[in-house]
Amino acid sequence: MSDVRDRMVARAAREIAPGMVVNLGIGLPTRVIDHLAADFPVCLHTENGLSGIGPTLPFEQADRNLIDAGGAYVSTIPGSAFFDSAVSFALVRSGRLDLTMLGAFEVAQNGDLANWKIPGKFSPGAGGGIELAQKARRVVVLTTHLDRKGNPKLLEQCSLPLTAAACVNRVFTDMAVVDVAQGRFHLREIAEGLNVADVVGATGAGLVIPEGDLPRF
Amino acid sequence: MSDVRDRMVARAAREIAPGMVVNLGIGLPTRVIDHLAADFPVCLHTENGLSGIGPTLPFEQADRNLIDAGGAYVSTIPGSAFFDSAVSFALVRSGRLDLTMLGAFEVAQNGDLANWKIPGKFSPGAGGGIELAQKARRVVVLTTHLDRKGNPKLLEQCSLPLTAAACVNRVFTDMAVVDVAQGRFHLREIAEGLNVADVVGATGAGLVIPEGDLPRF
Amino acid sequence: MKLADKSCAIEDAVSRIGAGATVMLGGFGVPGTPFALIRELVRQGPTGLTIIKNDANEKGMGVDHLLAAGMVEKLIVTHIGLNARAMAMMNAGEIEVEFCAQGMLAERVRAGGAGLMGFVTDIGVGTELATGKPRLDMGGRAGVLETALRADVALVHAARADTFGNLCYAAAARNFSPLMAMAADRVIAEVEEMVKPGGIPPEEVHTPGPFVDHVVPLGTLGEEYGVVRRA
Amino acid sequence: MKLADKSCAIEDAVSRIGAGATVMLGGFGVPGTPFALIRELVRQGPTGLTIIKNDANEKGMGVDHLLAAGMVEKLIVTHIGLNARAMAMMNAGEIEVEFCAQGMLAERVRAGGAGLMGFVTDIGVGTELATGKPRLDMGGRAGVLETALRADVALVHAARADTFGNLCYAAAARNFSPLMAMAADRVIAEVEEMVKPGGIPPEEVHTPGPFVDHVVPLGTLGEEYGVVRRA
Repeated sequence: MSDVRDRMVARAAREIAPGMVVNLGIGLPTRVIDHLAADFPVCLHTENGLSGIGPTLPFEQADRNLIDAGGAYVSTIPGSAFFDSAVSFALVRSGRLDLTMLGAFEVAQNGDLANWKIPGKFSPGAGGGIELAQKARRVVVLTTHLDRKGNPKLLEQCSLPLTAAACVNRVFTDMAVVDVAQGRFHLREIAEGLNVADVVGATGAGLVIPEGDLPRF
Repeated sequence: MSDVRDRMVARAAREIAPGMVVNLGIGLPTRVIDHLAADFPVCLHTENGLSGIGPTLPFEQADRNLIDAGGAYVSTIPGSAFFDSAVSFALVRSGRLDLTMLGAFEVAQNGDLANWKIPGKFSPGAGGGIELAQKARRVVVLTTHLDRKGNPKLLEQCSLPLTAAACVNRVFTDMAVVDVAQGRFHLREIAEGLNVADVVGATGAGLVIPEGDLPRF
Repeated sequence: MKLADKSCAIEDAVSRIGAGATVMLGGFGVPGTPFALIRELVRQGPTGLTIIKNDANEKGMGVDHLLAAGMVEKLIVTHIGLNARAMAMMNAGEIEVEFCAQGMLAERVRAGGAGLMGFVTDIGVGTELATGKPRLDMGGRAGVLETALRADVALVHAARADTFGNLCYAAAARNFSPLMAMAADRVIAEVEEMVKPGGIPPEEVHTPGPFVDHVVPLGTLGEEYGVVRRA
Repeated sequence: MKLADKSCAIEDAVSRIGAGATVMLGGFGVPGTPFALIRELVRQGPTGLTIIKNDANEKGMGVDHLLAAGMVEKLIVTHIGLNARAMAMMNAGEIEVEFCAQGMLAERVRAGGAGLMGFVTDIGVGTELATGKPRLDMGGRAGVLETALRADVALVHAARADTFGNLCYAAAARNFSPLMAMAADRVIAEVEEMVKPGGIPPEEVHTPGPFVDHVVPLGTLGEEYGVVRRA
């Protein structure tokens, strides 16, 4: 992982307050786990039926029955619990999930999220993402600021089918930390080595820029 | 218990086929358990969350956490399972309960059952009886043929609020075994010492009488 | 990563329950009724409560103390026949009572705990139990719409818990508790035996810790928890 | 009283599945997928099946064998991205695929297992997932009506069972299995370890025996059950 992506993931990890119940989506979000200290109180949840995820295991040490929703072999910690898929999503929908971190194809300035379907190209099904995005108390997105073709992912409006409407609270990218509030993107922090103009130029929607120096990550 | 009631309960016990899952309601139905042999394969269910009820226990041997839905202290047998109230009624409503035996205030010739409420006199709530009556694959009633005032309980129509409509398949009384089919009561068996006219006179609806001798119990 | 410690003194846990609160109580008769939490609730005395429970216990036990103290405005229950005070207060119009079929109460609480708005069932169709409920037919079958129930606080009794709030219930004391422990904004568990995280095998947990807010260790159990000797 | 013995040979159990049947399959990826029952189903070969499962497994595993054998008419799933054959057959119109949000699939199966007709949820409202579903607002909140799912047969994999059909699942292999084991007219469990009744403590049962029709003991587990080594 590039240095700036690692800093972005480390910065995202600081989003987690002690005692939270957190679901980390497949991809970049899962890397957040590497930045959580052994004595930090947090309960990681996975949709396939586990609270209290422990460190990922190499194949040699893996338990064939112990995976996360992304198929990675994980472990338990003291106090873990297994449950069925109905209980797992009951937890998500009833407000017990304090925070989820998700990937994104597109995020709109009103908080709309698209991350599951590209009509005609990619439609493998939504899995558990819909309910995570719609029902976690706080939804943050971890993504590159630009897609592989260099187009902005932060947009005035999503062009792809929505995962959930008006759900995203904050976006962590390899360029910036951006909040979603009152229908606008608000720049909060910038990656080391970039300036505001770089972020503005890479963002496909208006960006509210606060006065004064911005924190760096 | 009078001799004839004991014979009625013993007769009702023969209604249980090997391998059935059965719920025995409070009162007379619970006594059926005394007529089931130790090696007879049957799984007794109670609404408060147990499959595989074992014999009732005296207070001295009771487990404070192990009661049936009527509050009696019961025991487990090898293969018993505990579950929550939602699972318990999932079992009832989804067709896994082969048979329930219930008490009755009134049974109508179309199978309507009233056994939970006497407006203005007795309305403590329906508990689990509604779903047992409506959803068990087979519903049989155990009751005295006449109420305490000597009035028939088997009627053309129920006068009391229904527990469930058109649900009763068979009625065991201290006078007879009566089937409910095609909107009529059908006399099947008679208690020892009675004749057909006794049963007809104690029944508040027409009774289809088969030709020939009737079995006795 | 480790898991948070949610152990809490009974006074502090119960102090979160204000006047007018909706409170779910686990238990079916004696097994599972959180008698100690109820006694503390009576001591603190918030009024105007809506109580959701299978039953109203018996005289001198559990819910009966709340009724005697005049703290209850409404009961949502399946059966109150064993509590003469509850029956009398209902008949005198001193409390409101909403009766549910038992499995419907379980499902309404579970629906609340599962973040659903309601469900469609044929239970009660054709009887007075369906009166006043929106009729909703599906696939040619007659049904009614039942609404989800949630509460401000759920009080449950567990046989065993770890400090993170993973709960195990004994025998038939489970009943409504796992459902209620999903369906309240704040969940308080009183616990006979407290263990450290790891003390309960993860496959044997009945209520996962993330649903639980406060875990209150019990000392010696009071008389109410014991076997009831009836005539 | 004793409890019935439901142990059964795999050929006999699976022979109950006819052409055109709706079949639920437990499992989320590898854990919980009943690979042996699926192989026997492929051997017996009924066609026109509707398969309800979280996913379509991966190439050469589980559901993929059913697809390769041309036995599947429709999939009801949450995600098939790991099975290129399923994606290709869907895109070519060779199978019909109905996608559900994962928790919605769980709830639809559970509703079927709980004898409910459907439920009301706000999940998907405001997105294309709500398209075509009846809109149903409750208490001023926008919702949609989701229908219950049931199957002719459910196939599940359990770590341990007794001969009466009480089941325990290992770790994350539980997932959809307890829900599906309530939602089918016939439930068949393949089992790693068979014990006598009494071999599983009654508080530790995950699926109670009354829901299960046939218990099939497994011999040595095939390769499919093992750890998958990905790049």
